Amino acid sequence: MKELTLFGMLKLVVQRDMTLAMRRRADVLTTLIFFVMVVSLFPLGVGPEMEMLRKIAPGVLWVAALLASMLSLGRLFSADHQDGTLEQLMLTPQPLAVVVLGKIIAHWMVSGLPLVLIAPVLGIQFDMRMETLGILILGLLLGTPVLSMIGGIGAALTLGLRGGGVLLSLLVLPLCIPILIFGTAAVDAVASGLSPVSHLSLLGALLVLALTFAPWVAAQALRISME
Amino acid sequence: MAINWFKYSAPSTFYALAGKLIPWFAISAAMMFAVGLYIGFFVAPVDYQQGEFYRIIFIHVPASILSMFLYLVMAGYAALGLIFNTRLSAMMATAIAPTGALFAFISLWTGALWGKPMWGAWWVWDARLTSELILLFLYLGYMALHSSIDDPRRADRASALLAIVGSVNVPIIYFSVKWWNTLHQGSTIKFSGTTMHVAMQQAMFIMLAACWLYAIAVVLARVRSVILERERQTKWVAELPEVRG
Amino acid sequence: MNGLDIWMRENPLTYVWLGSYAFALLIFAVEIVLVRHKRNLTLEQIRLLREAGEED
Amino acid sequence: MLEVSNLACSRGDQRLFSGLSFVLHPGQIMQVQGENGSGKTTLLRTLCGFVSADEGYVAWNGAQVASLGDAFHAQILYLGHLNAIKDDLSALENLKISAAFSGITLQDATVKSALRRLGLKGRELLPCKVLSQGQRRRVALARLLVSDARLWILDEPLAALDVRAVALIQELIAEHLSSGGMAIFTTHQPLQIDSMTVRTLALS
Repeated sequence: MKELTLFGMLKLVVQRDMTLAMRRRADVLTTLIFFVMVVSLFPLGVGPEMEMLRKIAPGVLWVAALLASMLSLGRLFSADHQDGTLEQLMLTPQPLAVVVLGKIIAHWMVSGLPLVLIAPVLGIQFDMRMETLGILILGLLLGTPVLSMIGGIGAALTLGLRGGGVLLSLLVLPLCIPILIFGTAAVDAVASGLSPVSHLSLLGALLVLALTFAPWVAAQALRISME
Repeated sequence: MAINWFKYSAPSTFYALAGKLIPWFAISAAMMFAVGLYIGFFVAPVDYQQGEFYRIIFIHVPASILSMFLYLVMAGYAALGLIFNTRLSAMMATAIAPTGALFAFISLWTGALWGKPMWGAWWVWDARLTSELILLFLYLGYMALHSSIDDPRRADRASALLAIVGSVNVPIIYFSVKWWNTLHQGSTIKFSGTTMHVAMQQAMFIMLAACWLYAIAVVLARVRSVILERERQTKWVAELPEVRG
Repeated sequence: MNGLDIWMRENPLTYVWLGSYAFALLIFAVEIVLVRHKRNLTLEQIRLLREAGEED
Repeated sequence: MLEVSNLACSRGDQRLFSGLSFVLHPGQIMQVQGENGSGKTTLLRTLCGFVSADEGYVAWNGAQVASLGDAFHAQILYLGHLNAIKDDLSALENLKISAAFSGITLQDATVKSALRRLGLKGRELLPCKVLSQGQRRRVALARLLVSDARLWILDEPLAALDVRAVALIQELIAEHLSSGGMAIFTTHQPLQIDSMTVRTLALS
């Protein structure tokens, strides 16, 4: 009964964080509303010409998703840090990277996945065509987890610092640029009649890369920040 | 001949060594600048396509090269400090960052000045300029993180980790920006002739060397202050002639 | 073509000199001043610390 | 057996303690004393592995903790200044989750009886945010009842507790020691353990 597998641990952390997130549904909604608002501001800023909106739609949705994920990242570790549960999580008999991965997965499920799900509605606002919309969603589905992973490293590094939120964005946003580029390029490729496969597979490669290294790096960062 | 590297990795020894080396680096940097500028402006011929404007490369290219190399050197020192827990390498990493950021800035500035006569715009989203801008962001992030952590040990270790993550990302960023650039058929800074005139090459190399020497001198001078600050409680600092004053 | 453009084409060397080289050298000068200033500041602080320590 | 040898720790550039050595055998308990800022909490956090020591080492049953890694975590229970309970979860959920993290699956009945023993009967299913400070501390302390860790590391376990709860904690520690456990703690209040000598370690 003392046996706790790696996967068991991962499941446990994800379950715990999901339960906590469900108890605080307002936080989840705030991120989502922020995303919708930022995206809706663009037509007001650049004018309602459909041709123009269709052209900028992928970029707008991606940048808004990037900003929205920055917004929610601050909470990734800080809530657990403030009430002392983070120390207990560090004392589990499984590697810390597994705990971190679990937290990042849960974070993505409550802050990344809703964005992906609502993106089609916003895409229609921008008069995007069905096939481009599909690729946009696919790109977001592959890319937003990577944003959460890279963001997890930033969140661990800035844990407990004054002005942590702004600092976090400053550190993480430059590192997210490749995701933005490949995500929007995939949609552009479809729009101009080309195959998006290469862009999407690059996004997939980045996801695999992030999955392999990011939890470990974030765990190291947490250890440094907890000292 | 075996050199005792560990001896020089002690902050007190390094402080004295750096103090002796700085004037040499500074003087040779000044001389190289003078020679490089002379060759660049008076010996190197006018480029038949770009006219006199091409002479910006003698500062633009060395600054770009240095800003990138300094980031790698910084990440290298940061990694050394993180893995072997050597205090001096962490101090070196923090001392390199501002100089690297300034070189990135000079590279951007001169790139913009070059762009205006060439393409009629101060800023073009050229792959190299864009990467350079992102590199500047990475430097700024590193410095912002380091300065917002009060505990020097945590500051060193956290920003070291960031520098390493950043240096892993730099090739990915560069590649993605290049890809993005070709997709959008943007303009690229290309040198008109396939072969550079010998004098142009000489000027470029001498200016590059001058920038290196300057960077080393400034970084050493800065690291001396960092060493003093970190070691202020120790006996050897108290016994320094400049402290006794 | 505005005024700056015309001036730039007429005086390319001045443009290159003032815009790039003088600017870069200015930045170097500022950096050197800052580094020296920091050194003086650090030395001053250490002296103050020592004096405070000796009075105890 | 916990062995600390020639341990030195610092915060910033201030050395907190150095040359600290002691051995804690099964059934033994030790109190860490010292003024505020003398490094009591840092010592306990070093034992947990949160803080890396400047010099010296911590060993568990003859093996250095640094080489044991995560396996050592199963042997210890750490209770810090903070209660490490989630305000949005109930006492029952909090306890079940924290036990699960150390690899123990608990039945609701076991958890309820543990909470009842700490005087939280009828409050098991309330979210912890409605509980008082002392009651939250008791939820945190209920972990002592359901844990099978050999070494308890307790930072100010008696803070915010009333007399009755203090007596209970003393009873719990005595039970733990008599079954071959070890404990190291800090406190501002005197702690009496029946038939046990409490060793003290003074940090200056």
